[in-house]
Amino acid sequence: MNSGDTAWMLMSSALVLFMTPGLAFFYGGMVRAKNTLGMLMKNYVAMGLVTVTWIVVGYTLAFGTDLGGGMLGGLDYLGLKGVAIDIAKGEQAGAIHGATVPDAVIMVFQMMFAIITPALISGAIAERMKFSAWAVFIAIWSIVVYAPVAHWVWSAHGFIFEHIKAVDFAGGTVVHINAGAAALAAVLIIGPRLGFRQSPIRPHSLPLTLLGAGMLWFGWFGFNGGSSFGANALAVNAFIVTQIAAGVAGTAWLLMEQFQHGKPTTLGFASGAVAGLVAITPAAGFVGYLAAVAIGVAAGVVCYLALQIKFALNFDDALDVVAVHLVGGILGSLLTGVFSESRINPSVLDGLFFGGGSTQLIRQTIAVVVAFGFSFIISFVLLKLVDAVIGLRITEAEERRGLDISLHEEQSYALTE
Amino acid sequence: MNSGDTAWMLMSSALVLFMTPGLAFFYGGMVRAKNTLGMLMKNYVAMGLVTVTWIVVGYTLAFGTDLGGGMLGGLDYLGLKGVAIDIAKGEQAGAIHGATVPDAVIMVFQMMFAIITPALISGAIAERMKFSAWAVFIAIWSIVVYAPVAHWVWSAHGFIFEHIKAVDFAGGTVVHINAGAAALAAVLIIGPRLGFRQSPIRPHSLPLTLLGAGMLWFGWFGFNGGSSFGANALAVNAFIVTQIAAGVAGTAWLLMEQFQHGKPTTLGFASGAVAGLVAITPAAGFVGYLAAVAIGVAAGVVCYLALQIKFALNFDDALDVVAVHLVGGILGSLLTGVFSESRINPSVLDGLFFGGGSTQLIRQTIAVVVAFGFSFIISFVLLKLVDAVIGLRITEAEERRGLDISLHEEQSYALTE
Amino acid sequence: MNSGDTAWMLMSSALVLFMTPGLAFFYGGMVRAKNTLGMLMKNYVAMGLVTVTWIVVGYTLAFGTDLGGGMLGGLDYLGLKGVAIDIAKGEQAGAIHGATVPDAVIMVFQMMFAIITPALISGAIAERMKFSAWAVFIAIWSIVVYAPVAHWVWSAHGFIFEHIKAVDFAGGTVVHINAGAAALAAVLIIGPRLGFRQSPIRPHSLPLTLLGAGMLWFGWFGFNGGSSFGANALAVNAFIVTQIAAGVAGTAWLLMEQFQHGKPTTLGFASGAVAGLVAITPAAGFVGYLAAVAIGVAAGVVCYLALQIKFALNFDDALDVVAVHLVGGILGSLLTGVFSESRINPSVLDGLFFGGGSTQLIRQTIAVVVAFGFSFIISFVLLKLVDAVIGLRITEAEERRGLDISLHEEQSYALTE
Amino acid sequence: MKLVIAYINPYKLDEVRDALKEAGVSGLTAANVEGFGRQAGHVETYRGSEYEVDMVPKVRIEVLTDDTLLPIIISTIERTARTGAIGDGKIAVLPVEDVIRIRTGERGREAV
Amino acid sequence: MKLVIAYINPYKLDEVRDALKEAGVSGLTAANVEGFGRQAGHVETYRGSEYEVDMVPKVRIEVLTDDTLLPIIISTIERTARTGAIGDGKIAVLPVEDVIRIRTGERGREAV
Amino acid sequence: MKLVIAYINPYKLDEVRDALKEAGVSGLTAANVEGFGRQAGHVETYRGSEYEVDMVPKVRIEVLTDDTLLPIIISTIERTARTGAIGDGKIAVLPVEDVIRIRTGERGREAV
Ligand SMILES: Nc1ncnc2c1ncn2[C@@H]1O[C@H](COP(=O)(O)OP(=O)(O)O)[C@@H](O)[C@H]1O
Ligand SMILES: Nc1ncnc2c1ncn2[C@@H]1O[C@H](COP(=O)(O)OP(=O)(O)O)[C@@H](O)[C@H]1O
Ligand SMILES: Nc1ncnc2c1ncn2[C@@H]1O[C@H](COP(=O)(O)OP(=O)(O)O)[C@@H](O)[C@H]1O
Repeated sequence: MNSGDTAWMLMSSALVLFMTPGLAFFYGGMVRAKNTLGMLMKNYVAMGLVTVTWIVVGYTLAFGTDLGGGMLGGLDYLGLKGVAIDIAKGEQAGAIHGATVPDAVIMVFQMMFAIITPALISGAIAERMKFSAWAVFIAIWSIVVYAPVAHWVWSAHGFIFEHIKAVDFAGGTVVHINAGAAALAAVLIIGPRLGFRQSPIRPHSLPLTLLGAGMLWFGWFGFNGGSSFGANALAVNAFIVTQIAAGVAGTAWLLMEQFQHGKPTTLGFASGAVAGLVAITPAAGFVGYLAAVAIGVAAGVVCYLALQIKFALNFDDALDVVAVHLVGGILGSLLTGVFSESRINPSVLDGLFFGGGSTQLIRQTIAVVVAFGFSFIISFVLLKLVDAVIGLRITEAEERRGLDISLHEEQSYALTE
Repeated sequence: MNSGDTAWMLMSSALVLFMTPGLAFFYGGMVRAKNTLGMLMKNYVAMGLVTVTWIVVGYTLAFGTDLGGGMLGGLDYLGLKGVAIDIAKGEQAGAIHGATVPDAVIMVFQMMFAIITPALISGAIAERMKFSAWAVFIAIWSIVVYAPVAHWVWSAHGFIFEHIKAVDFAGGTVVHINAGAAALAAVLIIGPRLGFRQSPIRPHSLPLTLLGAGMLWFGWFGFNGGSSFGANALAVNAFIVTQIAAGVAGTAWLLMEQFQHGKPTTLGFASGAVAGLVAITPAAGFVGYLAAVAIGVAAGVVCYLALQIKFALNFDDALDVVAVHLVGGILGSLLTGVFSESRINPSVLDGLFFGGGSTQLIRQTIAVVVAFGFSFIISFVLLKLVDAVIGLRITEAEERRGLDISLHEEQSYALTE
Repeated sequence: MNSGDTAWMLMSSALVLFMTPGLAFFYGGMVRAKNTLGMLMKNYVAMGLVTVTWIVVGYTLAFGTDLGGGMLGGLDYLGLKGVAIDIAKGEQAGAIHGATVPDAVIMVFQMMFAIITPALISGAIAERMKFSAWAVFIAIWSIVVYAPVAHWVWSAHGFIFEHIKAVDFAGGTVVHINAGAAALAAVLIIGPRLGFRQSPIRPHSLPLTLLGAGMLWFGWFGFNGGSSFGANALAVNAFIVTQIAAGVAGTAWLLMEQFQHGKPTTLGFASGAVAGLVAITPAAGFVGYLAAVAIGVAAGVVCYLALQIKFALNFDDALDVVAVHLVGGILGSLLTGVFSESRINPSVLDGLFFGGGSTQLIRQTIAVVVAFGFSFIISFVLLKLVDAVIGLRITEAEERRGLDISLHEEQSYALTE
Repeated sequence: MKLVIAYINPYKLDEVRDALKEAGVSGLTAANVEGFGRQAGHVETYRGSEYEVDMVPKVRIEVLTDDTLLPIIISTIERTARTGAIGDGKIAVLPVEDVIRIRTGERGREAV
Repeated sequence: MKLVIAYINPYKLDEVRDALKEAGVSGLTAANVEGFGRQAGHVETYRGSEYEVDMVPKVRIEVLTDDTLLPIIISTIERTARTGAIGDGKIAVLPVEDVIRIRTGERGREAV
Repeated sequence: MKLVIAYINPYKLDEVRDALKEAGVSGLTAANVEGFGRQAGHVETYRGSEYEVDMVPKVRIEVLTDDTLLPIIISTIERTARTGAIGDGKIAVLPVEDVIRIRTGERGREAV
């Protein structure tokens, strides 16, 4: 066990946990004031529920000994059995990808990913979903959708990892495509907000959104930088390309706005930066600095254009989870196959751009399709079930009054006393 | 000196410092708008005053060579004499509990604890205490209450540590019971706010409270994780049980609300999570994952029920410092004696639940009683003195107008310009 | 390569990045509500633009092989050529000041400094500057002003470092004097806000300012602590004196307010703390704990008094960049020559106070003058050019309506829906 | 001349304003207010303490008008603000003695 | 019919509203306003610059009523809002020509 | 007695208030409102979606006065609030039947 690596993994775990409040504020600022707490709550509660599902079964389904075929982990770590630190016996380390840190720290690092992934979906169903239905949905989703996909992609014998040989450094498929596909399913089922496309629905506090973006950016260094499982050269690379992609994508988005509307916006910069962070996520341990520039530009431009999808298809993806996370995740996963360099990470082929041909790109494409298809279908079915049993949507009167009072009997702001 | 351990201790120290602004916002969101800055200030100023008292005498009283009987540290580190880094002589390390990091980093890590502990008390006297009285109170309190208790519990020859042999990993007694007992004394002396139990006193900005809760949760990884003094297996254990207890307690509190009122609240989730963090604090380096689940459930349920105390006894503990920190701290300290495992930390006996009998539980109980009694009595006397000399309470007119304008000549929000 | 040092440098880099959002909120809370987003944006965009300029030419101009005379770095790292992590060849480390961490992590750590430095200037021109002009200005400034000064002071062959032998641990000259001098130039050119000294211009949200101050304080541990390039004893020293100076200066500022106006303010505490952080920045790796107390007191008192400059000279330095960063930076740089101790850092002479005579103080003075003069002159010329080509200032109607709507077509708050 | 005051549901403001504009009204002023009436308020719960909030957010519209437009203004507001549920609000008509346009100094009907 | 406007101290709103309700008033509308009058404002200080703030936060209540209830409304407000300190505020009575309940179209006394 | 209502630009409030004070007005009440009129609003853009915002922030002033001071109040507001640009706002004068000072119970002219 290496104390420097362990220090970095502890810190990275804390940083990734901090992203969930960050996401809550990023989203929370974008809804109307009457729905602020409803939005924050849908994120915060993931820090409660998924902590529980992860320690009970999520972790073992994702990282337990493969049951065969690379489809699912076994129950050896059920209730975190065998993951505990046992000083007397010496710390266990190396079980997961031979890392030099205790297995337990990887368990908790991965827990933070399992928490934020379902939270990402909440942006799509903002301002209209029941809290009870949401709680049930994400608890089950974290087990039946998240854990399997994490196993496929990140477990040593997961079929995407071992057989398809697609790579995903920090969660392009596992986190972003996965959540984005579920968001798409959710939007299709739950339908648009009252007044969608009729009356303006404005962000109630962009400072909160900017704050959330800052927290996300900060936390993302742990998200990507920690995915190397140590304070090593790969972590440094991941850290740097994360910064580059975020900065470049934010700038690119601003330029798109400048060209299309003549005014750059703060929401635009924040959105672009997040899009860049999403797109670099799968690539961070495989691509170099200039590739990060390219990925940043692509993320800023493509995700910006993808905003139009919801108007074209007329569905109300309230806070653009599809445009940013699904599209950004797909983009990043594919561009990993274009810009990967074995020089940076021997575990990957050189990408299309570096003379490695299209092999890695094809692998990436397969992984994208598999992850999207699985997540979309299972999420769709699960949401239909929850809808049938509990009902996904609040009443019209509740929606008018706002989630804060209707669902939580609280008011977000009382500034006049 | 180990660089990995040092990296983690530096980071942990920064994280614990970050908790004081976190606490400021957690509390600040719960008061009325006109008292926001007054609330924030009572926390922020601790980062100024206690820094000074700690370097001058606090540290040496707590961690200086024991004067005999384990009651107080000597003056060997007065004004941080002898704590300085001396490159030429080589860094000093190991003086405190044989840690592998420079003594100086432990000094600053402990400083952050000394800062946040009096800040915790501010929630109890919210919306009605003079700033001058507060400043004088916490400066003295950090010396005459905090430093001795820290010595008893955490110094190698402190009597609770050495003789009673009670354990407190990261501050169940030193921080939470200590602050909670002082809060109780303060509430009894200062009396209720104008309008307490007559007119509604609502939180003015729950988003700020949620933000603060997120910052606290994040920082607590340093609080508990750093209390192992290195990036070691114990840190990993402390980190994980911290996350588990917070998540579980937040969820448990929500369920209590659901059962009692039919509506889960965001303030409830945040409160529950903080209660869980409090309760796991003394236990973090001694208990395993499933014990953390149990402690989380207990914290969520018991602290929720403890809210009723203030209505039963009719005292105005404005932001529930007693219910969360005193009750949560006692709960965690006692449950440490129930769930401790020598397998996890050889320096502790197995607890009641693990076949070790009630020895450790009895020790814990004694420590709880001693810490509570000492803090309550000395705080009470000190507050009475401050009241006599300066006066604790603002005038009725000042209270009506709000602390921001009355005490600080500032306004928290001017949103219409 | 040392993993503990690398962990700390990664973390420090993340912390310094987090300071830019922190600064955005520190400033953003102080402007009127209608200019909030305009203020946030001027900071956030630095995270985009300067990321780009730094990787393209900034880094190589600052840290490339000296072109001769210690004036500028060569183009060896153009586009980050040669900085990449190359696993096969082994990580490169030690190129910069013989550090034990990969060169690339120092590159990104320094990038974060290059980002926040121009952002600091934004406080001076608050509430009236065009966004386009700002974007162009900071992009160019980061190349023609920041990079050279960084080279002079921090590159092994920079002329201030090598020939003048002035020291600057974490950016007294490079960051604070540099930005402060540019701020002064900017204020003189752009002129006062409409209504300056006629009608009250109040902070719209001091809670945001306090939040920003908390984020800055937290991040500053990376800023100063990371400037030792490892988790070593020097980092510990820098960390501790940072905390001391911030706490003491905040307290000192409060006392000044108490004496002058009878009321301590939250804005005062935050301002004082930031002033203390600024002043300790150049000194952090050279001075001891008690010197940090002295520097903190000096910063709190002198920067407080320096607020009067703008009224005396009748220029509208909106958020007091000159009083806090220029004056604080000069103060800290000079006091480094007073309180430096070779015992703490062998690379520096003992200062005036420790019997080393005035040699170091004279060196520091020269560096201050050179950095101030260069930055002021080049910034002045650059701003004049930008003014001629784009125009620095928005129209009167735009200023009245506010930057948010005028420049970004956004509204910061919509709290009534 | 008259001053028409109407208390309406906030989410009806856009609709009412657009309809009034179409009906020939050249200006109006709106403010966020809290209304108390037959419409039930709501309960808020903070750490187990329940608070009854009797006041409901409403928007208060004010239209200065000459007498000829009055009937159409009233009927327009009635039509667009009505949902049929309790809380739709009220309209009041007050006499006005004079109106002045600040910019031009015009008075009376011209000023509206 | 009449429109009663009252400017009162914010912390008196609940008491006044409850008393009016008891007195038979079926509805009212309140808004946050800032008042200028005999009552002193306060000073704010930001980084050493002092600002005099002359305006004091008040609540403005509006009650539409038929004439019979008018005296009791006035006396109720007087009684409950009075503290005896400067700044207790004022009550004004304005004539109203018509009142309409939007939900039902009722007019006049029925509508109040 | 009269009630003078004026809608003015927010940044004119201080000037108008000071001038009224000088003219002998002993009190007034102000509120933040949104105005719709000839003055153009603005466009907001969020993630590429444009919203036309027709309402412009204004301040609404209310002055209770006896009839003698009325002309000077009107002319003072006209003078200080006028910039000559569209959006300067309007003044309306309404009849008032009674005014009561809550603190003392004074009525009519004394109460203003
Ligand atoms: N007498 C009154 N005076 C002033 N405002 C009133 C009065 N009665 C009702 N209102 C306003 O009208 C709103 C709607 O009234 P309410 O009685 O709830 O419903 P409805 O008008 O449909 O019967 C209230 O919220 C309040 O703002
Ligand atoms: N002439 C007036 N017109 C409109 N509002 C007024 C007038 N005079 C006072 N007010 C309102 O009444 C409030 C209290 O008035 P003030 O003169 O301070 O105290 P008091 O009414 O007790 O003498 C003011 O804050 C203001 O809102
Ligand atoms: N008929 C009206 N009734 C009520 N308020 C009005 C009316 N017309 C205008 N206003 C108010 O006056 C403000 C200025 O009006 P506007 O037509 O824009 O400019 P101007 O008065 O200079 O012609 C508006 O924003 C609105 O608040």
